Amino acid sequence: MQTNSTILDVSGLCKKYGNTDVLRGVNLQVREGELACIIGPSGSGKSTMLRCCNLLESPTSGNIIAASHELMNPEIDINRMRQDVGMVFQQFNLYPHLSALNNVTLALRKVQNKSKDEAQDIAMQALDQVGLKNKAMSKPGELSGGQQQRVAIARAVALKPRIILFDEPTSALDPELVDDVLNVMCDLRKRGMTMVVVTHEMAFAHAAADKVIFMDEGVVVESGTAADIFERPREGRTQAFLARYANRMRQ
Amino acid sequence: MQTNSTILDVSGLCKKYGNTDVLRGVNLQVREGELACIIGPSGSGKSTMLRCCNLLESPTSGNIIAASHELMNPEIDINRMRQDVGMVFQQFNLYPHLSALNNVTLALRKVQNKSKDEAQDIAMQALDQVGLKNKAMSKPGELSGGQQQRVAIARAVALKPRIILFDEPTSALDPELVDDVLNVMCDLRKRGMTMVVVTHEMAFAHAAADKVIFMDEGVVVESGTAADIFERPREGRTQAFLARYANRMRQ
Amino acid sequence: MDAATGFLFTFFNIDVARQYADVIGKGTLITLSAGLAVIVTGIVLGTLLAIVRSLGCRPLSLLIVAFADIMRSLPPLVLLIILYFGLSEVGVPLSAFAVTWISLSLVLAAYAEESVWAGITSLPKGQMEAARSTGMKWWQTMRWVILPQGIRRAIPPLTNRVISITKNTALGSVVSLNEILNNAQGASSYSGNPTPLMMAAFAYVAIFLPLVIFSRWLERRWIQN
Amino acid sequence: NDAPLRTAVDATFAPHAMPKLGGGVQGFNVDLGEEIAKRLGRKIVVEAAEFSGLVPGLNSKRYDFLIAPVTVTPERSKSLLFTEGYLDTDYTFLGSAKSAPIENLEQLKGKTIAVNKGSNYEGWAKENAGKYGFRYDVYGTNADAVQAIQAGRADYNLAGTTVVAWAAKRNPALKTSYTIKTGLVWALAFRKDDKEGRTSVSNALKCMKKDGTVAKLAQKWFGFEPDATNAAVNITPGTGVPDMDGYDATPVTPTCS
Amino acid sequence: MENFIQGFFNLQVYGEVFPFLLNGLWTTIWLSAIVIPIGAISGLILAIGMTQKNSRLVYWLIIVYVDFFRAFPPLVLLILVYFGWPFLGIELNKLTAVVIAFGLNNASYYAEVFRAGLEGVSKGQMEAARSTGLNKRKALLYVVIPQAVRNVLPDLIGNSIEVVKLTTIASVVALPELLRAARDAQSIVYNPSPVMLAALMYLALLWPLTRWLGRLEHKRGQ
Ligand SMILES: Nc1ncnc2c1ncn2[C@@H]1O[C@H](COP(=O)(O)OP(=O)(O)OP(=O)(O)O)[C@@H](O)[C@H]1O
Ligand SMILES: Nc1ncnc2c1ncn2[C@@H]1O[C@H](COP(=O)(O)OP(=O)(O)OP(=O)(O)O)[C@@H](O)[C@H]1O
Ligand SMILES: NC(=O)CC[C@H](N)C(=O)O
Ligand SMILES: [Mg+2]
Ligand SMILES: [Mg+2]
Repeated sequence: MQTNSTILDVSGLCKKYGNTDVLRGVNLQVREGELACIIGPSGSGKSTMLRCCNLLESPTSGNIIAASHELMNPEIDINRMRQDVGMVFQQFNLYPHLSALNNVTLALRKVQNKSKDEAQDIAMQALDQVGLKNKAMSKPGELSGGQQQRVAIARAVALKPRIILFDEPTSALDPELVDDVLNVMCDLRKRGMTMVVVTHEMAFAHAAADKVIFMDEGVVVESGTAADIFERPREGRTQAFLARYANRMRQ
Repeated sequence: MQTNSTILDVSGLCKKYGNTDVLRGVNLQVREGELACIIGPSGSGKSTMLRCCNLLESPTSGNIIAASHELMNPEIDINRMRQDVGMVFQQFNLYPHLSALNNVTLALRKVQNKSKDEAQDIAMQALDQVGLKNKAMSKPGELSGGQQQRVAIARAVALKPRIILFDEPTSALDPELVDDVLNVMCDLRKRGMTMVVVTHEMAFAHAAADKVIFMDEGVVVESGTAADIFERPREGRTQAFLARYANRMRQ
Repeated sequence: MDAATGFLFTFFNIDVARQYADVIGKGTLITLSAGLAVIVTGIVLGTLLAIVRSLGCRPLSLLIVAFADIMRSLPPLVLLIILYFGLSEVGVPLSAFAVTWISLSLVLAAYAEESVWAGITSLPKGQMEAARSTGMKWWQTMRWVILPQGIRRAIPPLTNRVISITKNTALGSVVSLNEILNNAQGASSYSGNPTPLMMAAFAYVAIFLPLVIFSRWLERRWIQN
Repeated sequence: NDAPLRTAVDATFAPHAMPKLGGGVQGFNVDLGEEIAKRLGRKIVVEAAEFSGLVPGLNSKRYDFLIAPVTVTPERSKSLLFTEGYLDTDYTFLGSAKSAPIENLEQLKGKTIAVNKGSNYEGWAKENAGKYGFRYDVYGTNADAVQAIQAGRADYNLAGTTVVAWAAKRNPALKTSYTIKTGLVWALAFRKDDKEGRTSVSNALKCMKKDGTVAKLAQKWFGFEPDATNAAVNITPGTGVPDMDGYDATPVTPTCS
Repeated sequence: MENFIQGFFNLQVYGEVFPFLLNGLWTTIWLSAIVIPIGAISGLILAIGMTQKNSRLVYWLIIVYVDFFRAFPPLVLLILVYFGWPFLGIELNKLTAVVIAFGLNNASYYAEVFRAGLEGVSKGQMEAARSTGLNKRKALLYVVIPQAVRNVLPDLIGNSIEVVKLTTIASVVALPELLRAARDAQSIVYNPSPVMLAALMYLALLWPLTRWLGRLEHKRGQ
């Protein structure tokens, strides 16, 4: 895998809200096919960083190249770029007025201008991948949280993006439902999808990530393989964070 | 304590909703100063029984004497009786538009026709008893669940009832907040208040109750001291219920 | 006369304005008092009806629902005309002011009843039970516990209605109520100049804009709480 | 000029102008308007509106002139231009058939009078209310003012004699009462600056008087033959209503085809 | 009483004027069918301008617009548009004048309704839609607006009922809607029964809607 090319390249990324620096020079690379997990304390800027990567937030300065799009180029076609950079949210954000199927087909039809039949075929495939073919006609309100999040993943996957960003995809779920979603993500990875996942599920990061990135106070403090970060963290802050986490788990 | 007189005497209490028999001849006595806990599976009629004791539900037949009021006497002055028989609810049911203090003073002023000053003195005492003197001016929305329930207890206590009925007072609380409320209840008991508590907190019932009543399918199956019921249950149903409970705790 | 002077001469004619200022002023007072009377009566009556409805007596409730439905389905102008001519045919010739006041109050009452009733029914049952369990009587509970919360919930949906119904005092002009519009129309046809209508427009904005702004403030305050 | 003449009536002023149940308006003034238009070789559109909206409508050029029966008064002459009168108009009281008719204005004391908003009857009521001690209410339409009597809200309606007679004839519960001789006439109203329009219509009107058309219309709608002094027959030497503002005394000889 | 029945429930008069009033009812219906969509769509546009806070200036302009027209009686507005605009060189026929006055007035009310609806749609919905590449217009159209409409459906219906009732004021410019027809008929027969008959027609038209609305509101309250 080392030979794969870099698909997400963030360098010197800064973001201010008014006078507060939320991101203060973030650098990170993700290679094609990698599952990268971003961990770090609350408020460290993980979500902000991730949202900058598909321009849901606009960076104050720095550079981002995502799936070959230069995000800081003022002439970028944002909607074109977002076809290649998918996103899955903590709160699922499914469209409550549409069936699972139509949640997935909407962008296929209205952005990619696919025919109804073609869009439905693609959508059914994507729903099948997340194990929810049989719920295609259900409205989000009729699905469990875990099922909703899987539909949200299918919605992102169906557009055939080159990379998908996940912002705490399991934090809003009841504990019993977390595994279903993580399994789907592992599955995706096996099929070669590049993913960047902000998460508090350390066990998942440890077991599944190719790369783990630890952020604190708006910068990347340390990054490396899962084994590097979880078993031999070099930085004091990383060690402290992981210790606190382990402690909490034990209680 | 054996010598104290009976303050709540329920005999042959039946309650139907339409064609379903919810209570099918309930008998139980509570003596002055006792803390009686009622336990039993969901749907066994515990709440219904309790609510009959201050006529929030009207019994179909049977007899109830509570704090010397004959509840089945058609000429009973219900509002007079309710002064003597207080109630605390699972959902607290505080008045959200009034401060904690006014939640407590309302009945003092409007039912007992006390002057504003007198009502406030009594209410402050009651709030002090539950450890919330400093929250007197807060609205319920600004209080935690445990604090709200303690205000609700103060509201009942302030009217100086001869007995207070509690319907699962801690079931709606986050685990960390349960103890505060149970402590307040233990405290009340030390001051000699008679209390009947429907609860699923077996540890509390075991430790604090003078008398434990096990109900199932609309009848009292067995009652006795906490030690009797928890350590030497005689009836099969009681044993089964407690076994299931112990089991669940272990998980 | 070029267009601009023509416009000024026609719509903002100082002489005409001066001549009819006091007529418009009197009309403004009538509009104000009718509006206030409608707001107070309508809301009080609507609240009372909601209370009666929560007694749970079926025939009474049905009557109230029928009342509310009819009042909400009839255009106020139609109601006004029918009450104005109808009441006097049955021997109760109320003044134009009284008829305007009553009919708009009835309409507002219908809406207020629905809103307050919705506010009351949206309260958890436990509120009534808790209050009753402290020995308060039904009406005491209603007065001190249920209504204060029910009305609070009724206010945001009601503000728009209060404004639009109160503005309907202008319809009183049809039944000879000497409110702003009636006086202005009379004056403008009498003088052959629409300046009085413009004065009326200003008077209406002066009366109702504060009401609109107040309602916005009220809504925001209520939502925050 | 192909554009139709645009004009309006208050269609609650039977028999001068009133709605047809099938739609549209009819009446003395409608016929009058159509006849004038025919003589000017134009089409005419007669719109129905509230009386109090007519003068504003005229001023805003929505209407070319008012075919509604506008009574010429000194106040109105200051802001409008009138043709000569086409009918005399006196004011008559309309009352309930059950009550005794009044014989003089002093009997109005303590009574309530209903009048049409913006009309000269409102003007009369306003001026005389104090003097004779009556109250008056103004209504958007004359029909409402008449309804007010039937509903017992007013004792009398004050309106033009022809109108009152019509109402009393159509409705047995009503009857005509005292008539105030005014010496006033009904005429067509133009904008103050529209001298040209007034001249041409005045000319047509003179011709219609001359050949008896106006008198025939009066016969048709009111059922009486106007005498020679009535404005329906009597041709004014100049243009407009004598002794009123805007009267152009230059003698005219009508040119009729 | 006899008088009252003769005056308001005169069956003979009812029969005589029924077809005439039916015409008026029809006018009321198609007039509503024109002014309701116009008001609703302009209201929606205003509401979008208010909630998608791109520019504070636009936001405040809309607020001023909405509050002004909520404060301004529609009857007075109609009279001004009908009789006043010709002086500005804009001459309108009755229908256009009514449609414009109603549009100005209704848009402000619909705007308030839609604003509440749009504010009730979580920000995440827009973000999710944008993140799949939908542009802002499409995201509003396919994702946000349908939910906003759903959120406030009862208010939309309620407001539309108000608009139908408001069409009665078109009678002052003699647009022959139902009330105008009834009043004309009244002036022919010298009897107020036609107005009563019109009231019954309004009830027949609007009562089912009011009932339905009551149901919807009740459901929402739960
Ligand atoms: N719109 C905003 N305006 C101002 N400050 C913001 C805004 N969004 C985020 N912040 C601030 O930026 C900082 C980083 O927020 P961010 O959501 O990126 O953290 P995070 O690492 O995702 O935390 P968590 O684990 O709690 O989700 C926080 O201090 C937050 O308060
Ligand atoms: N208003 C009602 N109408 C019909 N049935 C009712 C009503 N209230 C309670 N019941 C039924 O009566 C039975 C006893 O209910 P009750 O609430 O007293 O049980 P409980 O022992 O308090 O249960 P839990 O522990 O779940 O609170 C239940 O089967 C319930 O469904
Ligand atoms: N309604 C009418 O058309 C009456 C007009 C009345 N003759 C006037 O000139 O004031
Ligand atoms: Mg975050
Ligand atoms: Mg229970």
